[in-house]
Amino acid sequence: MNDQKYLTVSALTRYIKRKFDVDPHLRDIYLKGEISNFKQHSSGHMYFTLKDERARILAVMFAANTASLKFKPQNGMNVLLRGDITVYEQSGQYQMYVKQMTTDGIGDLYIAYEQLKNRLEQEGLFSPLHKEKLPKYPSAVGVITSPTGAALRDILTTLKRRYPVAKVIIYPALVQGTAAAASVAKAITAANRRQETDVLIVGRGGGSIEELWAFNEEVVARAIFESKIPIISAVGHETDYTIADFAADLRAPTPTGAAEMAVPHLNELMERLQNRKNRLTRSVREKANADAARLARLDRSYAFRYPRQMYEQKLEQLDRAMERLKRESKRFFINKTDMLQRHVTALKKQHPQQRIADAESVLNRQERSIRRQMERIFAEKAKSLTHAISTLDALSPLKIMERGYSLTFTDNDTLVKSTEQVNKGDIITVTLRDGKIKAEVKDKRESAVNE
Amino acid sequence: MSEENELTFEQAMYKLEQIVEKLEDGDVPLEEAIAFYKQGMDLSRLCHQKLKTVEEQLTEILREDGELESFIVQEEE
Amino acid sequence: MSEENELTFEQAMYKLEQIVEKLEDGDVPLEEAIAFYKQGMDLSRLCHQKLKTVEEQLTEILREDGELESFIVQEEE
Amino acid sequence: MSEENELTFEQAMYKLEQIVEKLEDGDVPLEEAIAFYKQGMDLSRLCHQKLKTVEEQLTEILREDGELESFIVQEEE
Amino acid sequence: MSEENELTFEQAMYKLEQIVEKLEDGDVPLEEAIAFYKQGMDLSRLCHQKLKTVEEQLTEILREDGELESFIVQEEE
Amino acid sequence: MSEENELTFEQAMYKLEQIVEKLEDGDVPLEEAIAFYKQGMDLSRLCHQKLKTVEEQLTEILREDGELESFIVQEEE
Amino acid sequence: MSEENELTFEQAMYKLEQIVEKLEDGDVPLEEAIAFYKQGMDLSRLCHQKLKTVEEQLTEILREDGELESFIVQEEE
Repeated sequence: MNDQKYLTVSALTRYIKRKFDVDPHLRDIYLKGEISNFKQHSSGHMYFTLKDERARILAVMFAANTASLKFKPQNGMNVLLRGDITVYEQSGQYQMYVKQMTTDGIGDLYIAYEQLKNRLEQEGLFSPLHKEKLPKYPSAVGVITSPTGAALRDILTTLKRRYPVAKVIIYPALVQGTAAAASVAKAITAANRRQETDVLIVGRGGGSIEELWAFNEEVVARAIFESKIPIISAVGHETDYTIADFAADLRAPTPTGAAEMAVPHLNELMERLQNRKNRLTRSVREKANADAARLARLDRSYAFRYPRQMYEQKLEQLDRAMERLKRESKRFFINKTDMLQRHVTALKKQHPQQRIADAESVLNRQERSIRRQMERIFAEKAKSLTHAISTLDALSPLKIMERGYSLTFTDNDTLVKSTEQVNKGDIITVTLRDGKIKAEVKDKRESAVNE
Repeated sequence: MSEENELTFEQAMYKLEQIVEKLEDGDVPLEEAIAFYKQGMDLSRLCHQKLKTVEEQLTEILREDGELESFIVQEEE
Repeated sequence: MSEENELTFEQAMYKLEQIVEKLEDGDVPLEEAIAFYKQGMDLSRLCHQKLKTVEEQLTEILREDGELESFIVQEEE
Repeated sequence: MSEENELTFEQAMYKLEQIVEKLEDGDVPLEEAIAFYKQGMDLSRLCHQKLKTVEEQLTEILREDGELESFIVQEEE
Repeated sequence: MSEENELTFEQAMYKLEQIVEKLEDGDVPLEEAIAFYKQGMDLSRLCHQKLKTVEEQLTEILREDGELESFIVQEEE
Repeated sequence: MSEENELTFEQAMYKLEQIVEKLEDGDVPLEEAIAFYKQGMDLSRLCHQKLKTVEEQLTEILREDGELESFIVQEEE
Repeated sequence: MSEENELTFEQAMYKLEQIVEKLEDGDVPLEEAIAFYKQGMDLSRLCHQKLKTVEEQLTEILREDGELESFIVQEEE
């Protein structure tokens, strides 16, 4: 017991889930049974139990798949399911994941219906590309149905009520029984051949699926598809879709509905006409008003309201230019005057008066200087001369005469120092202190002293 | 107007609708707009006439021999 | 003016708008400006005339439609 | 002046402004300056004449337009 | 002086400036200095005369412009 | 004297200064001294004359400048 | 005497001073002394004359300079 390995619940559940998942017999299986415990979640997912007398299985159908359902599943409803079996791990329950669900009970007919529908759909008979547009205002409406059925009465009543202007042509056809399909197809072909109508209503009143079956047959679908005249199908009641419905250009839920679709209501048309008329008038009026407003806007535009602006601004521009011209001319003139004034002031600073004064004072100084020097020189010279003269004078040999001596000179100015220098009769000059005496030598004697 | 008289109701309505659309688009010059308007009003009158001048609805049924014969609706009892 | 008479309302309006724009831009030479202005006034007058004509036509059409109008009203009551 | 008479208002203004600029720059010889000034005054007079002419033309147009004016007012009421 | 009469204002101003510069340099002999000064004064007088002439012309032009002046004032009222 | 007349004021002044310097040396012979003196006095007279001439020119300039002076004063008021 | 006239003042003074020196020695015989003296007197007369001449020149120069002198004095006042 101790060595025994215990699995976790998760591991076991995952193991079991894998077993389910790899089993091809549990993939894409078809299952039938009765619905119980049906719940539809707000998300659109459906949860229910499928059961028969002896067993039950949980089933889930996700919203992505429920969209294609043509019916609303209910408890007790027998259904045919298609899907996979797998394990929901959290609860450890196996359950069916349903991909498709159809009601059970029609059996072979239903399968035939489905098969034909798929085939024709793939062939393109139901393609929107081939749908023809219904005429808006048909002048003649064709009705293919039983002339005795309630459907025809409903259709005719409605057409009369809505659109009496259209003509109605009934193409009688069998709508029930084995010959019905061929009869309906023949009527469609006939209507197309006769080309009397703009639109066809093909249908009958409601009934069981077997009663409506003619409209699930290929021949009818092809006749509808081939028809050049647009066809409105009106088979049975609202919930029943036949192959003819798919092939028709438009499907009506009831014959009355088909008649309503085929023709407009006269009153509506009248209203429509009135509406168009109103729109016509309104749009023209709006156009005219808009144009008038546009014109008024232009009339009110600044350019038109204030045309003087055209030249007033220019006038202002001119005035400004003139003001500037005057100002600039004046400024120009003042600038030139200022410049001249500046030069003149600078020139005046260079006035030579000071230079002249300076030069004059230098000149005067020089002049005084030269005069002083000259006077000095003259004085010095004169002084030295005076000195020389007075010295000479002091040393004069003639000073002796001051004391009464005299000097005797011959007539040739030779100083007589000896008697021998003169002879009797010679004229001699005697120089005295205060003058000269001219004398004649009368005699001469030799001085004994000298002897 | 004589030409338009020969128009079917549908053609007239179609023309009328086109005129309405054109005018509502607003790109129509003023003088053309008034011409369109006039034409639209004529078409409108024409359509009106066509709708109003109907008597009893004509209902026929195709016989086996290919002939049409008048069909009287049997009242439901 | 004879030339402008041949203009459609829209052409006249377009010309008028261009003149207004030019004048409001202010780049128009003085001598041209007055010519533009005059032309603008002529165009404006032309447009007014055209609008008036259209207005009259509209009234006329509506008047003609009056009888039909009253008839429809009776119908719908 | 005969040459300048052929100038447009804008050309005359342009010339005038150029003269002002030259004077502002101050590079004009004194003797030329007076010629520039005189020319500027002539241009100014020319411009004034042109403006006056335009004003007169406008007054004339406005006078002629009187009727239309009153017409528009009626329209808008 | 006859030669200088032919000078433009700017040439005279230039000469005057150069004389001032030379004198400011200080190396000019006395007699030349006085001659320069005299020439400077002559140039200055010439410039003044020219300025005065220009001023008179300006005044004359302004006087001639008187009417125009008053015209502008009226406009702006 | 004719030669000295061609001297500039500055040259004459320079010569005069040199003579004064020579005389100041003291050993100048009498006759040379008187000759220098005479020359110096001549130069001095020349300089004086030159100054006088300059002085007169200046006076003339000032007189001529009188009008100008007053003109400028008016300008600056 | 003619030879001595060619002497300068200074040369004459020099000669005169030499004669004085000789006479001061005292050893000169009277006759020579008288001759020296006589020569000295001549030289002295010569010098005197020269001084007088110079003095006259000075006076003359001053006289010539008189006007100028007075002009300068006036200037300096």
